[in-house]
Order: sequence, then structure tokens, then C-alpha cells
Amino acid sequence: TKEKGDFDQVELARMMVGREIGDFYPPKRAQRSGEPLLEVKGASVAGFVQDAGLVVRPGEIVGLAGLIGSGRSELAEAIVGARKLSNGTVTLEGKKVNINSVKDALRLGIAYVSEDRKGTGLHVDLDVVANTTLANLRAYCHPLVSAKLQAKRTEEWKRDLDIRAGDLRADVTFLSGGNQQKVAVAKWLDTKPRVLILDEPTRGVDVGAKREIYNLIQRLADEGMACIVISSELPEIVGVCERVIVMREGRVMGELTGDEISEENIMLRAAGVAA
Amino acid sequence: TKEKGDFDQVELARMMVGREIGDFYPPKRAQRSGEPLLEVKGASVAGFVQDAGLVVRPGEIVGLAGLIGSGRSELAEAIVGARKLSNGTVTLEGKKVNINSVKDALRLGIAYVSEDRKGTGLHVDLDVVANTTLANLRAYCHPLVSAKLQAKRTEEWKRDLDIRAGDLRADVTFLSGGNQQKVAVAKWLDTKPRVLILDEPTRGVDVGAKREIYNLIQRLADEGMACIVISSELPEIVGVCERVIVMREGRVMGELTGDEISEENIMLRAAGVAA
Amino acid sequence: MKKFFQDYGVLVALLLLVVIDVIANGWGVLSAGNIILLFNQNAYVGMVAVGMTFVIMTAGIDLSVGSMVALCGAVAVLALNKEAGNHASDSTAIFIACLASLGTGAVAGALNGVAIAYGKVAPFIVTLAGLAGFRSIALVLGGSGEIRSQVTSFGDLGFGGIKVGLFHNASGLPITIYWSLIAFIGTALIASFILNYTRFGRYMIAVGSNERAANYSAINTQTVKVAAYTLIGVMVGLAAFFNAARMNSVGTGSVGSFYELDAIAAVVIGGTSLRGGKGRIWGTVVGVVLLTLISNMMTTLNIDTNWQGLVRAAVILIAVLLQRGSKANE
Amino acid sequence: MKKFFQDYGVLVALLLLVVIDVIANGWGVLSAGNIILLFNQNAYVGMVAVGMTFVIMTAGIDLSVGSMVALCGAVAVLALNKEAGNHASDSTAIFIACLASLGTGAVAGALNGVAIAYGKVAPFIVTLAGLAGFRSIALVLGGSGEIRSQVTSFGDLGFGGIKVGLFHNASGLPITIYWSLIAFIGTALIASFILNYTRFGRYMIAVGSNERAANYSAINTQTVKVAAYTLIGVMVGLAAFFNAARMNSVGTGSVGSFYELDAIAAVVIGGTSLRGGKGRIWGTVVGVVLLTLISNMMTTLNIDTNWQGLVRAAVILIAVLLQRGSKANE
Amino acid sequence: GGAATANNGNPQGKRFKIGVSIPAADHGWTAGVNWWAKQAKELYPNVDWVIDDAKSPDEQIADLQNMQSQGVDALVILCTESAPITPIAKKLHDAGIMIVNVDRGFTEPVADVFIEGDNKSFGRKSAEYVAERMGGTWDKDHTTLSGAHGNLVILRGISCTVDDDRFNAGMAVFRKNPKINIVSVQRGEWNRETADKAMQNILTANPKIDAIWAQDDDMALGAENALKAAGREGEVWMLGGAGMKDIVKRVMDGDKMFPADITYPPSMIAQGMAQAVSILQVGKDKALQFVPKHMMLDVDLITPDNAQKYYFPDSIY
Ligand SMILES: Nc1ncnc2c1ncn2[C@@H]1O[C@H](COP(=O)(O)OP(=O)(O)OP(=O)(O)O)[C@@H](O)[C@H]1O
Ligand SMILES: Nc1ncnc2c1ncn2[C@@H]1O[C@H](COP(=O)(O)OP(=O)(O)OP(=O)(O)O)[C@@H](O)[C@H]1O
Ligand SMILES: [Mg+2]
Ligand SMILES: [Mg+2]
Repeated sequence: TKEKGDFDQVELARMMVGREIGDFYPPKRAQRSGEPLLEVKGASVAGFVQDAGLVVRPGEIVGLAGLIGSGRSELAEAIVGARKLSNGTVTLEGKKVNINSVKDALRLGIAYVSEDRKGTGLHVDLDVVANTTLANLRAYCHPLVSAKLQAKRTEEWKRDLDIRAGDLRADVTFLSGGNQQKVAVAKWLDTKPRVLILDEPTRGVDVGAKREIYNLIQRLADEGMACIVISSELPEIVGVCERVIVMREGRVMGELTGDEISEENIMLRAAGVAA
Repeated sequence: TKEKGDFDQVELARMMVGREIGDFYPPKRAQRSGEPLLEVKGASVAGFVQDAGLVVRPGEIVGLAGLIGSGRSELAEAIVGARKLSNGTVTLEGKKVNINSVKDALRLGIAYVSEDRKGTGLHVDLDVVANTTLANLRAYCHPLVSAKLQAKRTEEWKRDLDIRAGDLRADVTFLSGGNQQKVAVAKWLDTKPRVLILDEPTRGVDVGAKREIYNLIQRLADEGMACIVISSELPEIVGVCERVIVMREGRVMGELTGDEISEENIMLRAAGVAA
Repeated sequence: MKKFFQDYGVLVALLLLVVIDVIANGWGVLSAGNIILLFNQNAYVGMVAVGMTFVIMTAGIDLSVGSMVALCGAVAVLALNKEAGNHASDSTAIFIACLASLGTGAVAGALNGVAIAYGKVAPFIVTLAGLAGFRSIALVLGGSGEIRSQVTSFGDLGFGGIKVGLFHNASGLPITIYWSLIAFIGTALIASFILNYTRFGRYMIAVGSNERAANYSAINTQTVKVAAYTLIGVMVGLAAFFNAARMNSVGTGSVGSFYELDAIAAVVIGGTSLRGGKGRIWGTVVGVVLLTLISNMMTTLNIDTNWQGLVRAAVILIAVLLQRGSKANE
Repeated sequence: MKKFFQDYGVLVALLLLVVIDVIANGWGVLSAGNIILLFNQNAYVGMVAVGMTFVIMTAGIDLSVGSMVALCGAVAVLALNKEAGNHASDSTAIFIACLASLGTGAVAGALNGVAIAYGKVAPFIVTLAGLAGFRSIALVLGGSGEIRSQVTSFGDLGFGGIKVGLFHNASGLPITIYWSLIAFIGTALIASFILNYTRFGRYMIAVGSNERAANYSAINTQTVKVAAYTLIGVMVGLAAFFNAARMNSVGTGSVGSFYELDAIAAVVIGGTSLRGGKGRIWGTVVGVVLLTLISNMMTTLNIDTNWQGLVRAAVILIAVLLQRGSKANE
Repeated sequence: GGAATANNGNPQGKRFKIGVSIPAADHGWTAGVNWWAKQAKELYPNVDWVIDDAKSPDEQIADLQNMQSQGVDALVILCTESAPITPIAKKLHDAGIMIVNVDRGFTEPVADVFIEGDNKSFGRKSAEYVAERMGGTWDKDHTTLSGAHGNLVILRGISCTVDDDRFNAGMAVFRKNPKINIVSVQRGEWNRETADKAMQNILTANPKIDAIWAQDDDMALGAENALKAAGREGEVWMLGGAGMKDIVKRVMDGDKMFPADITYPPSMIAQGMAQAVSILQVGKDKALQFVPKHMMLDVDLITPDNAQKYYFPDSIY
């Protein structure tokens, strides 16, 4: 498939060049209404986040924008139990939930794809199969781990997400950034989450893979998943999200929807100039 | 200086918003002519780089562009002896030099500020003073290490590069990304290099600090330093460099100067469409 | 080729040693009797080494196993004597002694595990303290000397086993596969099973490979670590039980000394990396056999046993150098 | 407050022990005689522990020091006897023995260092091999037994030193500060100096903190590591020399056993992290004194020495827990 | 100081302080020593005893120094190893402390009193018994034993004067019996585990072994374990030593593996302590004029005939 790859790249290059954002990013989606799936209120994380709140509805793509160090990752980590929430409540489908560990979050269907792939997102010394099936390993045990089932499901994810890995038994360290990211996403999709939080999903990812990831996010949302996208790249936030929450120094500075979503409006809030 | 900081951010936010690139990046410089300071010919790094070459003149800012994984970092690492050059020659001021270790490069006045600050660029568990003076530690020994001199020089670098660190004896892990980057740059400037290679100098760096780093690069070039900037951010390459070398899959695909330097032209070459 | 050595170098080394052994001592060394003897000898360290594979796989280490052998043995024999004193039948007393040994091992291991997982102290330090502490308790229990069993059949258990009528030793007697050897083999099989077919096995690998990432993957890393150290404790308890039976007593000051070094050496020779995240039980078993074979050969070749340490050092280094760069090693 | 404990917890612990000691045994324990005795006793492990601080600072470890003590001592006494046999004067023979001991230590340490730095094998494994290998050579040299010095004045050196006329011991004799203690203090001072005032000291810290980053900062990390292991070898050689003198012989099978554990324990108690990158010599010295004080107190308080290991384990764990989170520890 | 008082006798009935430094109970015999030391302590309530056991020469040196700093008047020392403890003993003696050396002797004559089992006799008597049982016969005036034959394994103890004396005396007997094939000499360090391991390896190398001179009952039990492990317990008999009650019982019961044993009582430490007390009470200078400097306890061969006499079921050893 070398030719196909080449063709894709040419097309992509032209797209980037022409800044045809409408083509590069998936078509803008309409804003959703309906009951919130996940609601966070008055969330604080000692030293990082103060009194932050957010809401996501099924099928919605919410952007979490802000400068580096504004506490977005910390908020997300606290939501999924990887960090201690010193204050605040998390409500899922209107019911207050207690999340004290990532396992709790997993059980409730909230998944977090970390920004630090090598450090917390993946086991780079383990193979693709092991990584893809790790979070949902329980599903492969009845009661013993079925390597066959693991391989089969991983193969499916590979096809579904177009993960370019020659050997699924090779360590993920040998994959490119984009494909590593896809493995990380597959790991969490495999847990069948209802809420998916993606932290810097295109950091260190190539243009081609970036676009695939944007398409994937949209597809997941279309299937009803509630998505939160944390990103420091403004065009990405603007291009992908239909609602944007802007943070600054651990606090939520404002929320933008529809036409309000622009790099300008985000930047002004991230810098603390407008609210 | 809280007010000043706030004001800067507002100004910056407006700049970014208005895409006043001319203001955000330092004014474009004229192309330099003259004898090359550093010349690399037919350089290969097993598995990463094939037959790549480049030239930098004193006072020049050369960009090294390309997709992630195109081998730019590896080429740079090979130039400074952190990696084995399996083939090719490095010429400094017309004389062929042998660089087998970072120490050799340091002696010849070639410095490399790595893209991976936590892994290879800095000792995040050591303090600012230790980091800043580490590469040039020899200069602080006559024959014993003078902590006083170290502190004094670090204080100077802090002022010069506007490193915002409360306590120079605090570990650099507590600094923001931008200030960490400044410490890494200070460490190498302290060795008084003639050639400075900056790999992804603004990765994980905030907008404010980004601009400071661009200004710094230009100032250094103006003082006669030969600078090579590796970056995956096209606007950065276009905004900062007066000559750009584009790599793709370990090979140099072309060189752009003057008005040729545009995101479009770089992208086409990085994708392998034009040469 | 390089990859082959990286993965199976330890087997090649074992084969080489066997060939040398055959050349030097004749085919007799390959007799069932000799082979079973070899395994019989290394069963105790073997069980400990299998457990060590687990903790090393989680990027940990356990230096306390030797002292734990003394502690478990001391508790076992004390329990045995107490039960026998209470007029329990021999087999009941022995059964309770076995439970006491395993239980003591489990508790001691769990203590290590808790200090490591929840106290967040480095495994090296915690188990260094265990090395001093467990031995100390054993010495106190034993009044600094040895504790003798008052149950003769306990001692017989140490030499009991399955008699293999087919094979005979040099004296023409049928070979016995000791219970301890059966326990070792059982331990190794169960360990392989845990490693390959249970979630716990996968979790240990994930924790050893990258603990933070494991945490972020909804794995309770603390539980996994406590379980790994508890498991090695149980295996140590088993080894201690059979060792005590074999001696029909426990020399609290000396028993188990250097087991930690032998076990770690076997694990490392077997190709498990001290960095964690990879491990193989069969490698450890081969490592144990290799080390025993060396000392066995040095005696049969009439080489001054003083040289043994040097040969052992060479084997450790060569094994690790051969396997360097393999997935399983650093 | 927390920070204070993190940084000076070990001093507080020492003070506490001293207070307990005074309460239990009276002010006499603070007599110059008793204090110097305390230091005199721990000089040997002390020198080794100072060297251990260096290798641990480079994120390494040296398990081979105990065996190295035996090897260096064996070579020293053999050299001594040979020289004496060649009719060299006693002082010449002793001088040559000293050089032999230091040289052997340097070579053995350098071997460890080369295997670690250039062979790229984990320090734990290399020095585990050293632990087996060096002891083996010592045993071969000693014919598995002890090597007795034929020079009486060598033995006198072991208890010779500077007589402090001001202070008297319980028997009314002037206190002697042994040469070995002077060597220990000298070693500690030199080590502090190296650590604080030389490039090599800074480089060790940089290598221990992040080896790759050190490499990228134009530091020859391999040289630094070989130097650190050579340095501990020299210190082991010094300790072995004085130890041999004090016993006027070398028991190749037993001498130095467990020095590695004592030394590592002292370093860890002293607040140096096994992770590398931070270290303090004064902490190690305090750690050594603390450990000696414990065993000293247990004797004077007439506590069964069997409890000693448990107390030691507790001290190690408490010290590390107190210092956890400090810059110097993990 | 105490030493000075001791030198002038004990007219005021001063309380003496006596240090007892012995090896840790790493095997049966030393456990017996520890037990007897505690027994003796109870017998002299008017003496301040400082008893400490040591696992290594290092530790023993430290213990001795600590005892000195506590101002002991006398020391009773059973060495962990001989040579390493000699210099410190010499130094303490020079400092005026009276020293009673028990069993493992110093390499220089630094003790005021040296009490030991007669190890040369131990070695000779053991070897003679072994040789006799291996078919050796005495000449007519019962001075030389010769003609013994067979394969013999010898286990040795910790390297020290005790072991050297026993071994050398034994070898002197065996040398006169060239047909005794000494197939292996290994150190069992006087403990069961080491002896067991050594014996396991000896067994693999030697298909035919007739007898084992195990020298010590703990080593004998270790060797027996190895024999059992190899399934070869039927073919060998052995001679241990020191008179462990279990072994004496087996001799008494006519166990084929243990046809005899030889005494070497750990109670000699108690004798050393008693000596030290009586010397101090009389006054060191006076007492040492008549107390023998060297006391040798003869050892007895235990056979099924006389075993009853040496069997003390209530003793620890
Ligand atoms: N003040 C600071 N102290 C320590 N680290 C900082 C600081 N500011 C930024 N960083 C570094 O920048 C990275 C991102 O910061 P952080 O996770 O707190 O913010 P964020 O809003 O989640 O940003 P991002 O979207 O980039 O993750 C961190 O990994 C951290 O190492
Ligand atoms: N094929 C690949 N194999 C392994 N790692 C890859 C590969 N492609 C990309 N990566 C990852 O992406 C990062 C950047 O790749 P690399 O350094 O080879 O290229 P580069 O041109 O220097 O890119 P950059 O400018 O981002 O440093 C590396 O750190 C590496 O982990
Ligand atoms: Mg973040
Ligand atoms: Mg790169």
C-alpha cells in the first residue's frame, strides 16, 4: 500500500498548504442538546485546579483549551481517579459518583487517553496486543486469559483504526507516534467507554495520522460517545469541537459554542483578557 | 512583576489572534553569504539518515524542516557526536573534523539543545545552577569547582535570558516548560559555541516564552552565531529562518531561501511531492 | 543467530556444560539417577528462585528470602513440636507445620509487599531490612541455636518421595523423586501458569514494565505488588518446610544463608531482566539447574571447590552478556 | 518541620539513641573513651560505606565489597609474608602490603566498573558476580583457610595509633585513636572534598541523576563510572589492610562477610537515595555510627544480641521513611 | 580500676565483672557452649557477667572492646577463629585484663589460663578407632596401628587450632595405613548444612565410600542427610564427635551408622568461667602462681558398651 500512502501524503500536503481547513478537519457538527452524561462541579485539585466545572452530553465533542500548565490534564486526571480531587462532585447520568481510582472510572465508562504516551499512556516495552487489551483484560478472561481472543480483538482494532503495525507482537516502541496514539485509543475504546477524554491526541503525531484521529473522534461522537478533547493547538480545537471550555491557571474562564468558537476568542480567554 | 506579565499576555493573545505574524516573529533577516562555518556532506546514520548534507554560515539561521520521524534529530545528534555517523564528513571552517563524542563537539564549539528536555536535555532532578554550568564545568574549576562562580554566572544567564526561576537552587523540574528550555539553552550558550543546533526549541513552551526564544535566536545570530533550528511547526520555521532545509525519510529533499520559504513549499517537499 | 543466543543462550550454556560433563565423566552423568539427584539438590533454592522471578518481573527484588527460610522453618518446627506435644498424630502435626511455614512466609512476604507498595520504600531497602529482621526473629525463636524436631517422621518426609522403580542409583537402589522436588516442579508449573494464563500474571508484567502506565490502565498496582511479594513468601515457606524436614531441625543462624544470592543469580542467568516487565519461569529453572550442575561437576572433576565462586561469577556474566539486548534482558 | 526531618532525621535518630544510651547507662557513655571506641570499631565498614556512597550516587551498587575485603586482605598478607621472607624490614613489608591491598582493590573495582560501563551489564549483576568471584580467588589464595601474617609488628599496627593522653579508658589507660580510625576520617574528608569541590564529584551526581542527559552534556559517563568503582575498590583495599592488621591474619572464608549489607544500610540510613543523583558523605558517617551504636548499646544493655537484626531493620525503615520525599532520598 | 584491685587480691569482697565472649550458636556444640555459659552465670550471682556471642571475628573483636570499656576484670574467650582474635586478646592482656582461653586457642601464648579439650588426643583416638574398624591391627606393644584399608572421607571444621590439631593427629595415624584411600577432605565448618552440601558432592564423585570421619556430630548428621538423599545410607558408617545426646543414644542403641562417638564437652566453657572467678577471688598474681597455665581435658571414646555413662537426656547438647 505504498502507493496509497504516497497519494494520501500528497493530498494532505496540498490540504495543509492550501489551509483548506474545512477539508482537513471533518465537517463541523451541530451542537447537541439533551441531558448531560457527565457533569463535573466545583472540582479542585490541590495546586493545579480550582473550582472548575464542565458538562458533556452523549455524542458531543467538547474542547478543553488553555495555555500549557493551565491545569486541563490535572482536571481530566482527577475526573478519572488518577489524581485526588480535593473538592467537587462528579455526576454521571444525574447520579453522583465516587471515583477514587482509574478502575472506578473504567467501571463507570469514563476513559482517559493520557498526553504522555511513553510515561503513562502506553507500555512501550510491551507488544501491541498486550497494550490494546490491558485496560479491559478482564474481558479476555473466562477465567483464564485467552491469548487467541486478545490477538483477534487487537486485529480488529488494527483494522478498525487503521493501525499500521507490521507485527502485533512487536513492542509498541517501534511504532510511529501516530500509530502509538491509535494503540492508546484502542486500549480505551476496548473498554467500551461512554465518556472518552483525549489529552493532546495529536502531540507528536504526523499530519496524516492527525487527520485520521480527527475523523475517528467524530465517528465516535456520531455513535453517541461523549468526547472531551484537550489540546494546545488552537486550530485543532476550533476544527474539531462544537463546544469549547477555556481554562486559565486552574480555573474555567468561559465556554464557547457555535460561531463563538474561534482562535481569537479562545486565546483572549486563555490569556485572561476576556471571560 | 505580575502586572507586566499580565500585560504581556494580553498583548500576546492579541497578536496570536490577529495572526500578526510579522509582529509575533522577529523581523525577517537578510540572507547571509560568505564562507560556510559548518558543512556536513553525505552524512548517514544507520536506519535514520541517508546521504544528507547541510551548510551553515556564521550569523545564519537555518531551518531543518520535515515530518516527525524524518531523521532531523538523528542527523543533528550525529553531528554533535551523540550518535554514530556511519558515513559522511563534517567540516568546520574548511577543516575536516572528527567528532566521536559530545565532548569533541563541545571543544569545536558545536552545541546541541535536545528536543527531549526531560530525557536528554536537562537533569530535572538537579538545580538550575548545576544544569546551567554542567556542560562547561571545566571553566568553573581552577582547579576546584567554584560554587560562587557557578552561582554568579547562572545569575547572569538568568538575567540575560530572563529565566523566571525563584530559587536558582531549586530543581529545574519545578520550572515551566519555557523556563526549562531557557536553562537548556543557557547551558549550551555557556560553552560559547559557534554553531548552535536547537531541536524543537518551543515544544511544550508557552506562547510568551516562545516569542522570547525566537528573539533570542535572532539576537544570537546577529552576534554571529550559526544557528540550526529543527522544528515541526511550519509557521515557526517560516517565521524564524532565512534558509530552510527539508528532510524526508532520512534524505534532504531540497533547500529553500528567501521568498521560496513558505509553508506550502516546505510541506510539498516534506511530503515528497516537490524537490 | 544473535537473536537465538539472546533467547536460548542459557539453554546452549546448559547443553555445553552437559557435553563437557559427559566428556569428563562419561555417559553416567546422564543416568536418570544422576539427573534426579541434581534436581533433588536444587529444589529448595529452586522454589525460592521461581518466586523471585515474580518479584523481579515487577521490577522489584527480595533480599530477605534467606532469612525468611530460617523464620518459616523455625515457626514450622515449633508448631510441629507443639502439636506433637499436644498428642496430635504425626501427620496432623506435620500438616500444621506445613501450614505454619506457608502462613509465616505469606505474612512475611506481605509485610515486605505492603512496605514497598504502600510505604513506597524501594524494594531493595525494605527487603534488606527484612534480611536483618526476619533472621533476628528466627534467632530469638531458636534461642540463637537450632530447633530440633521431636517428630521422627517429619525427618523421614524430607527423604520420602516417589520411588521410581525403573531407575537405580550407583548402589543399585531405586531412585526416589523427593517430595521437595515434586513441590519445586509443581511450583514452577503453577508459576508458568500464573504468568501465562492469569490476569495477575499480565498485571505483574505491566507493573514491572511501567508502573505509572499500569496505574493509568486501571490496574491496582499496589495490590499486584503485595500479591507478588506474598507469593514469593509462600514459596519460601514451602522451601523452608521441606528444608526443615530434610534436616529434621532448623539451624536458625545459618539455614537459608545466601539463598537470595543463589536465587537472584538463577533468575538473572535464566534471562529475566532486573529492570522488570519481562520474565520467564523456564529460564529460571534452567538457571537453577545450571548453577547446581556447576557445583556438582566441580566436585566430580575434583576441582578445588574454592574455584566454584569464580566459575559461578563467569557463568552469570557470560549468560547476561549473551542475553543482552534480548527482550527479556537489559 | 517535615523538611527538617527529611534532611536531618538521621541526626535526630542518632541523638535520640544517645539520649536513651545516657539514660540507660549513665553519662559514662559520653566519655571520650567510649566515643572513640565507637568510632574505632566501625572504621572498617565506615571506609567501605564512604566508597559505597559514591557508587550509589551514580545510581549503581556494589555487592562485591565484602569479598573484595577478603581478596585485598589475602593479597596484602601474602605480600607481607613474601617481603618479610625476603628479609625486607618490617616497615617496608608493611608498606608493600598496604600498596598491594590498595592496588588489588583498585583493580577489582576497575574490573567491576569496566563491566558496568563498557559491558553495559547492570551493577547489581556485575557485583553479584564479583561477590562470588573475588571470594573464590581469596579462598584459593588462602587454601580455603586463613592466611596468618608472619610479621608481628603488622598486628601491632592494627591496634596502634595516636595515644590521646588526656583521655583514659575504664582501666585508666590512655585512649588510642587507631590508625584505621584516622584512615576512616581521612577517607570521609577526602570523599566530601571530591564530592563538593571537584568536577568528578559533580559528574558522578550528573551520571546518577540522568545518565543519558549526562552523556548529552559532554560528560564521559563511562570514565566516571569506572572511576567511581575504582575509588570504592581503593577504599575497600584500605579497609582490608587495616582489618588484616588488626587480626594479624586474613580468614579468607569469613572476613568481610556482610560488609556490603552493612555499608549499604549505612548509606541508605544516611539519606543517600538508591536512585542515584544525590548523596551525602556526612549522612553515611552518621549512618555508620548509628549502626555501631545500636550493637554497642545492645551489649551494654545486656539485650540478647539476637534482637539486634530486628532493631537494625527498624532503624533502616524508619530512617528511610523519615527521609522519604527529601531531595536526597526516594 | 578493676584490674588494679584484682592484682591485689580481693580483701573487701568487691564485685567482679567478667566478660564471656563466645561464638554464636551456629551449630549444636556452640549452642551447648551458650547454654553452659548461661548455666555457669547462675552459679555465680555475686559476679557481674557480661556474656556476648559473636557471629564473626569482626563482631567478637567489637564485643571484646566493649567489654574492656565496661571495665571487666577478666575475660573468658572462646574464639570464633583463632588467629584474628589473638592480637586483640594480646592487647587486652597487656592492658591488665586476666584472660582465660577456652577450646580454640590463640596462635600466641597470650592467655593466663588455657583450657582445652585434648584435640590431639581427640584426633588420634578418632583416627585409631576408624583405622581399627577399617581392618587395622595393633603391633604387639600397642604403639602402632597398621594394615587398615578402604575408602575414607574426612570432614573438617572451621579453620583454627582445634581443627588443625585434630586433623594432623588423625593424619599421623592414617599415614601409617597407606591402604586407607582418603577419597576426599572437605570442610563442613562444623555445621549440618555445610557438611550436607559437601557430602552431596562427594557422593556424586565417589561411588564407593566405606567410612566417614565426620569429626563432629553436627557434621555427621549433615553427612547422614546427604547419604539418605543419595539413597546410600546403607553402605557407610561414620564417626562424629563431641557427644551430642542424640548420637550417643544411637550409639547406645547399636545404630549401624554410628558405631561410636567421642566426647568433647561444651561444658568446658563453664569450667573456664569457674576458673576465672576463683582466680580473681584469690587475687590474680597469687593465683597464677599455682593455677596451671594449660589445662587439657582428655576425651573419651563412646562405644555401645559405655554409652549409658555419657547419655544425659536433659542436657541441651
Ligand atoms: N509550573 C509548573 N510546574 C511544573 N511543571 C510545569 C509547570 N508548568 C508547566 N509544567 C509542565 O508542563 C506540562 C503540562 O502542564 P500541565 O499538565 O500542568 O497543564 P495542562 O493544562 O494539562 O497542559 P497540557 O494540555 O499541555 O497537558 C507538565 O507536564 C509539566 O511538566
Ligand atoms: N519509525 C519510527 N520508529 C521509532 N520511533 C519513531 C518512528 N517514527 C517516529 N518515532 C518517534 O518520533 C520521534 C521523532 O522521531 P525522529 O527523532 O526519528 O525524527 P525527527 O525528524 O528528528 O523528528 P523531530 O523533529 O520530531 O525530532 C522519536 O522520538 C521517535 O520516538
Ligand atoms: Mg498536561
Ligand atoms: Mg527527533
